[in-house]
Amino acid sequence: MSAEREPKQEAGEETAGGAGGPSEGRTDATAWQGEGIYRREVPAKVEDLSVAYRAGGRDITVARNVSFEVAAGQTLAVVGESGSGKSTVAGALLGHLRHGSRITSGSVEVAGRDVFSLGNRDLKALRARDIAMVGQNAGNALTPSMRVGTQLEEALLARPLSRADRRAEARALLEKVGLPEPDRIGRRYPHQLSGGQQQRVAIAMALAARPRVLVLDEPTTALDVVTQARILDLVAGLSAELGLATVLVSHDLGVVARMADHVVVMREGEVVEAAPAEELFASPRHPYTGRLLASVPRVSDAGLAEVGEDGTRTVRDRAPVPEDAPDVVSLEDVVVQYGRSRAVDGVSLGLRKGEVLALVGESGSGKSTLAWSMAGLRSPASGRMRLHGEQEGDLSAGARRRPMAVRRRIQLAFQNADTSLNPRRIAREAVRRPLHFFGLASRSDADSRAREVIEDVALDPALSDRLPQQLSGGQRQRIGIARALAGGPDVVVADEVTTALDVSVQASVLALLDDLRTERDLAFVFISHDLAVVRGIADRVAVMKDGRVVEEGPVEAVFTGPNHPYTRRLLEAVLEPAPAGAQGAEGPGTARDSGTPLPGAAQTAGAAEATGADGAWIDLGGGHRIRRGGE
Amino acid sequence: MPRSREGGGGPPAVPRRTALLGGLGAVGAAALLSGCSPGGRSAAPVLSQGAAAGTPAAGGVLRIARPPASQAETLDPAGALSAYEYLGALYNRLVRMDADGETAPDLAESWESDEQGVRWTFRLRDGVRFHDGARLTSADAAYTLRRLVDPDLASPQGTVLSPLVDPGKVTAPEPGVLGVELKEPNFEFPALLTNYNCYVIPEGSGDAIGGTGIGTGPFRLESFSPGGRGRIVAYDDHWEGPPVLDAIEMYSMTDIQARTNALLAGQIDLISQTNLDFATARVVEASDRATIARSVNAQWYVLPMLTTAEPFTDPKVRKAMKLAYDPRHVVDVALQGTGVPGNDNPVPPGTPYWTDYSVERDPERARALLKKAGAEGLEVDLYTSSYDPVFTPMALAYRDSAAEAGIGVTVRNASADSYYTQIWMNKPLMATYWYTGRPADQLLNQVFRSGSSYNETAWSNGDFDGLLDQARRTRDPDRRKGLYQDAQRLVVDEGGAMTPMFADRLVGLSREVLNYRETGFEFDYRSIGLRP
Amino acid sequence: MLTFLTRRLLSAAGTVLLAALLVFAAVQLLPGDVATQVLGQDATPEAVAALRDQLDLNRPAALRFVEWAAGAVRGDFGTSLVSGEPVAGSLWLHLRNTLLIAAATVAVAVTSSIVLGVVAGLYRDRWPDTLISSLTLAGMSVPEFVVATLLVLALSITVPVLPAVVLDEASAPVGDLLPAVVLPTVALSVVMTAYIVRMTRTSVIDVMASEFVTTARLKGLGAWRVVVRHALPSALLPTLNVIAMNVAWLVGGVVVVENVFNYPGIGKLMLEAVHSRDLPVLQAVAVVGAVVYVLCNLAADLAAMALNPRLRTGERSAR
Amino acid sequence: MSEAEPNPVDTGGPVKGRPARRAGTARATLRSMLRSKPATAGLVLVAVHVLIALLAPLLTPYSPTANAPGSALLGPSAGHWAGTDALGRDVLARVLHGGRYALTVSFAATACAVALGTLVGCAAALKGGRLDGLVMRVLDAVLAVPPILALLVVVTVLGAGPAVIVLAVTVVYAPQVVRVVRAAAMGVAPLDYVTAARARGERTFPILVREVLPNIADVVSVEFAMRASWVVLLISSLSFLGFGANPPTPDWGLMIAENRTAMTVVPWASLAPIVALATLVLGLNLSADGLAKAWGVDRVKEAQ
Repeated sequence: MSAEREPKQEAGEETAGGAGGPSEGRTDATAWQGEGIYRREVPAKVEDLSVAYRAGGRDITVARNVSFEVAAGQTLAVVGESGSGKSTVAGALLGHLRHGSRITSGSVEVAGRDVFSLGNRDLKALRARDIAMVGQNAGNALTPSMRVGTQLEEALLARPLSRADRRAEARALLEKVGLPEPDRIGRRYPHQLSGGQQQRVAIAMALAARPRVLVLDEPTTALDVVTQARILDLVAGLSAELGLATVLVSHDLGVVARMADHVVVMREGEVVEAAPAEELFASPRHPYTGRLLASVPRVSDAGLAEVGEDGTRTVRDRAPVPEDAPDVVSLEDVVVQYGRSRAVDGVSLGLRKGEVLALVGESGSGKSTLAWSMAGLRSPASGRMRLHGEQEGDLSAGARRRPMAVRRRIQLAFQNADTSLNPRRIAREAVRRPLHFFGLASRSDADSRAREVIEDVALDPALSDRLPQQLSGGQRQRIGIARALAGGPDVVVADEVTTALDVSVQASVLALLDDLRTERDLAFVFISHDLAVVRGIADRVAVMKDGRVVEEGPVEAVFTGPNHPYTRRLLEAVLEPAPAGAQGAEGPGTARDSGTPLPGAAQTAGAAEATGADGAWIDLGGGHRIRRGGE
Repeated sequence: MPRSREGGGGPPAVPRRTALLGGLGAVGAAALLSGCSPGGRSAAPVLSQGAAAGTPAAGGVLRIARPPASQAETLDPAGALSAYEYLGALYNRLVRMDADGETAPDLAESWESDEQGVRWTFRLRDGVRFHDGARLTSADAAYTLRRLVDPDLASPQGTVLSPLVDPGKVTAPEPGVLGVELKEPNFEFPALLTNYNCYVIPEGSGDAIGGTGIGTGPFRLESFSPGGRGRIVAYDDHWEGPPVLDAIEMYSMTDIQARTNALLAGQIDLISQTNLDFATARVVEASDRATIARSVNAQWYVLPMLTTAEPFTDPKVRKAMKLAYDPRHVVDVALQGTGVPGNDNPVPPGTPYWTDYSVERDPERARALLKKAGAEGLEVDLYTSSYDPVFTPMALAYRDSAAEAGIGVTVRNASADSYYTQIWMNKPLMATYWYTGRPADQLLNQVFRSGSSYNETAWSNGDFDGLLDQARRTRDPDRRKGLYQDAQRLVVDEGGAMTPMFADRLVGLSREVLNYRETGFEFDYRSIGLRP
Repeated sequence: MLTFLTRRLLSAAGTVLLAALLVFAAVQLLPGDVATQVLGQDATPEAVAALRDQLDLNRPAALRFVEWAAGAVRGDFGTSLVSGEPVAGSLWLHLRNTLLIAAATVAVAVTSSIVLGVVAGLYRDRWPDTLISSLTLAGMSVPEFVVATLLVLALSITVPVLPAVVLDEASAPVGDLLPAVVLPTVALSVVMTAYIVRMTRTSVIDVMASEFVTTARLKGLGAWRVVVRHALPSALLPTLNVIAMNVAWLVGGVVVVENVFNYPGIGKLMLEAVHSRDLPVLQAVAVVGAVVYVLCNLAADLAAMALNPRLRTGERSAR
Repeated sequence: MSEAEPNPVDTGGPVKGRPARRAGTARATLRSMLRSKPATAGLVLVAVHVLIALLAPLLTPYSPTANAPGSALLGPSAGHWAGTDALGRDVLARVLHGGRYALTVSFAATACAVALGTLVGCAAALKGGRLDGLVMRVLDAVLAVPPILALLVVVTVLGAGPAVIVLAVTVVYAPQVVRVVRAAAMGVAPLDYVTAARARGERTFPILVREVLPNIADVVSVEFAMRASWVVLLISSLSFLGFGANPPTPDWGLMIAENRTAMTVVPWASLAPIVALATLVLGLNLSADGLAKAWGVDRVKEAQ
């Protein structure tokens, strides 16, 4: 309760005072952009808002006593993990609640009008003129059966334009959001655009009405890092140019740091802290905010960050892999095909005992396919894939054709905690089955063995009687890891295991993996698109693009460069949870350590000369090599 | 005659042909209509006895709903697939049967035979013309008769006539005289010509008659499509004078319910070949558009036991089956009393040769017989179908009754459309019926004589066959009658057919229809008319 | 697009052929020889042999199937065992008549059910929805023969405004059949509407809750525009298959209703053929049913393409 | 990442909000169904029908098959609440006993169709590849044959009897069940827990039984309830056409067919079985809806 009171009062004060805070000046200046007559009016104001829905005969509160306001030209970020109620608040700004939800207290004011007291017609007018929203996934938000140009023109209906003007304006808008050939794009259907293009169209649509308030609900979550960076730049530029009051809803502190002037942190429906961005990132006042910030992995960390209860952050030393550690898996020129296309196109890699090898790349780069192939789910079309150790094994055979001993020594852990466990069976069953299946425990003691394994992943064995949906995402992910461990593997292929988790949970799971690795000398193939995570956990990194490895090397070497141009692009796009101001010389949105200048193409070439090149590869020494040829 | 089956390729022919009609009882009806006395069965038929009579309007068009014989039906009277409703309107016979079951002149004004009953002479009516204008002569009659016994045609009546008629000995000595010399004596010969297969067609028209329908009857054909609709119009030059109606339209409807609905909705005026069940009859009677005409004892119902199939090969079992049930109960249940018990004798009560012979019901004796036959706790399947609405009630009533003798009966429903191809004469026990209105001699010869193609029980009894032969040779009517009655007793005592009842036929017709008169199994086309 | 059509048509033809083969095989498996069935009691060995010969039963089944299929492709379905006439003639007539009912039913049922379904979906859980949903449930719970019987009772017998049965034969001109089409159409529509309404309703509710409809709403568009331009195309997509299956069902499933009304359609033809074991007719009806089924599905696919540009243009880019 | 509905953080507390859909807890399902009035009504209707069928002989003093010529075609009275039919049989007694035939045969037929369809559908989905292609191809062809034709052929050839009806309905409905179940199983097959089992190298059958079946049990159950309502209707249609129960079996379809002409005279003789039939189908429909809702199965989409 106190956690909620405090920020609320703070926000309240701001409202009551009507001024104060670093943003005051800008507010006044841009307020003129409103209607002709100046009114001292806040574009968007949420006051004491509580939203609840009914389920199972009781009210469940999704947002409780939330208050904030946004001034014109400012960006306010609402941050929180899943279940914090942030999206509910975003919807409420447009007078939109999920089916079955209702306001239990407070009000939302946009452009001086109380949104929830408006009649249908007025609400429509408000949405058509004063406020617009961009959702998380433009692929879902655009009507699939209409050309995007038409949808865009529709959004202009509220303005008194002729048909031809509307068309011209739509074209202009598409241009404005940086889409090339607006005429051609306008004639396309949503599915014919890439995710980034879709999001640009959605933004154009939101701007069409020349709103005063723009709500962005996780606008880049569904996008690749590189695209994300571009979209954020676009939005930031447009907001400033048009003097919009922007409300950004996000779980990603990096994005927030990049965009926000002011931040509201929410947890379980309540505001725990509200502060100007710089202040918040520099010195979070609420312990939750502190922990949240500390949990975010950073590319600058040389190892896994550990977060204390109070939000203190210590970087764990990476346990070095012994020089003489033997290879457990070796891949030679592996090709995996889907139909006629090569998802994996000639990959050669080695994995040593106790080593974490990260496979990095955007979606479609072939990293998951490679992992699945190692797990025996898809046989390679050509190449060699072997398991070494006490027993040599051919991994190019499908799981069913591998000898039991080989099968159990390489195991898979999955990305999505929601689907990785059979919802109809209790958690322990997921662990018990492999124990029994691999003949590691008899029917009678499989149960107690399963409990032990579950304890090994730092879970209360009491939880093992629960069904998956009675567990949290992190717990489920731990069970998934326990299942992979049950067979007593040498190698665990972890496919984006932390991607779907909230940052705080992600941190603890990563710590668990690191512990397991050191305790058991396990080797991991760690697949991720998140470079910051990779930096923390991996010993070596392989960057994949279009089915090939374009760069490979020890994690330090890869993160300091020189790099393949593609790797460089990935690195540049990483957003760190530090506000733009604090990032100083590095400039907004980049996370580069200024001490390690980015090598250009020339440097790459130079390095190659230095160490000698072998055909397609430039070897930088220490196992760091870069594929020749740019993107 | 109903029951033909015949030949070559066609499916069931018969069925509908056979058709219809069953009777419903007056007795039970009364109770229903009068609102029913508790448990009582009062009498007093509620259903009207006959159609309204009176002076009809001149002209008019009568619409008849009929079940099609088959999609391959024809207008050839001699064939197995003839579209029966048309025949009586289009053609005439030499001899017909009157309301009392006696032979009466039609195209033949008179006939006589020699002492032995071998040489027969028929004198034809003068001035009769076919629809195409040709004069009727004895050559046409001779052609018709020869054609009937032509094995290639395989006429149902052929099996009755060919043992008697030698095509070479059918002569036309002069245009008005037909001579027939039989292979063996038969004083019942003219009665055998009353069958509907015996309609007279023009000489040499055999191949075309199925489509042209040229006869001497009161109506001539305007259009006809097999299994579809057709229209016949008054033939003004008919020898008896033109009919009352201008035309009759025929519509084919396979489904009994559809025919009834059409009548109730006023779309048609008469349902032909359809014996309405009692409930339906009441609905029809209650409607202000339609009513019911009854035709007394119009058909007899049979549960034939196939004497060549187990368990009915054993006469003791057959006897037990007969002793086990109460015909009265069957009449009550199945006909609501609108009929009379048959006592296993197929000759209709009240007809000239009928004998009042019956064996008292005795379930105990039936039990004893079964025991003797080693068939205690006999279980039999009894097949029925919706072909006729009375079959199933009759079967159920028999089932009730036979239970007292320890006989278990399972009633099985078979498809109506293939009933006469798949079930009749194939299954050991089933429900069926025949039209009355055929002479006793034909009836007994056709249905019970060894080897007859209509012998549905496959019963073969030399004594019985001998009695029939002897009767045919007997000139004295009383002696002849005695022989036929002896034959009936044999059927009752030893035959395979259980004949629980004779039923009135309930015909549904519009209240507008006047003078619907039914004789045997056909009605009077000339005098039927519509209310003015 | 063209190649797509060609591919779909080829696969459809394959399906029909396979269906025909199945029916043919099933018919061969029927207990009892066709010849014996037809001859019944008169099945003397000689007669059976003769008929077998006449029916061509003495040659290998595979050969007969190939010949039959070759004929069927040219519209020659052989000769009816019952009437001795070519099957094709009466088949087309009966099919035409059934299509008459089917077309009317589709027109009535599809329009009304889409309207009702959309209304129910939009007014979810309010009285119009409650009313419509109750009615459709009732429609689904009463067999069509009951509906048909009640209709006859009400509209033909009690108040005789429409014919209770069809007096015409299959070859009657279309104009003569029209009055008789009304009641069967109503009876079939009641049942068919029930299913489509439910489908449409659910689909509308789904789509109305989708992100893009929310987005359209949040754009401040009018309700009508949101429903018609944004929601409906997507909402109708899943309905298409249900409609297609219902239409296909119509052609085979009108048996009961045609029987009640004595309507000379394909259902009645089928029933007669089943009863009389008229195998050539049976087989032809089965093939026609299969063709209609396949065509309906094809039509549904094409309609889906019209409604869903994703299907129309094929996957182009996307990431 | 945006919150769908409140989800717990990593605290170990049970998930709130989300409709619980737990394995083996029929009780939870029942509770959730009972919260909906229509679903409750549906369950009650079906339960009442089952009870009536079980207790029929105790509920009426009349035999459903005894002919009583003396009291045919009576209207409703104290003695015969729903009157009598043309053979004097008590209509109420026949209606009450009629559920036995309808329920047993429908249940058996539905069970066979659903069981067979589930087996084939799962196998096709899991095995994929050529087997799946073949199954779908054949299925498409089978579906293309008008079902009523298949049904009529089977029944005419084999004769009408409960066993034949069950067989015929199985033939007609199993392919449709295959489609639905296959689609559902395809939804489960790529999920990670199935993948995990495959990566262990488990055989198809254990995967089917342990991983897939429990997770499509909801679809299968809804399918069962929905099919059951269709099967009841279909069987009554067959009876109506004369291909169903043998007389004097009390069967609703048969009763309707027998008595429909007499509707104006003894309306209850046909109305009573109509009401019985309609309420059973309605009950099954409502239950299927309730089940679908409780389990979040999209009934209509599944039906495609």
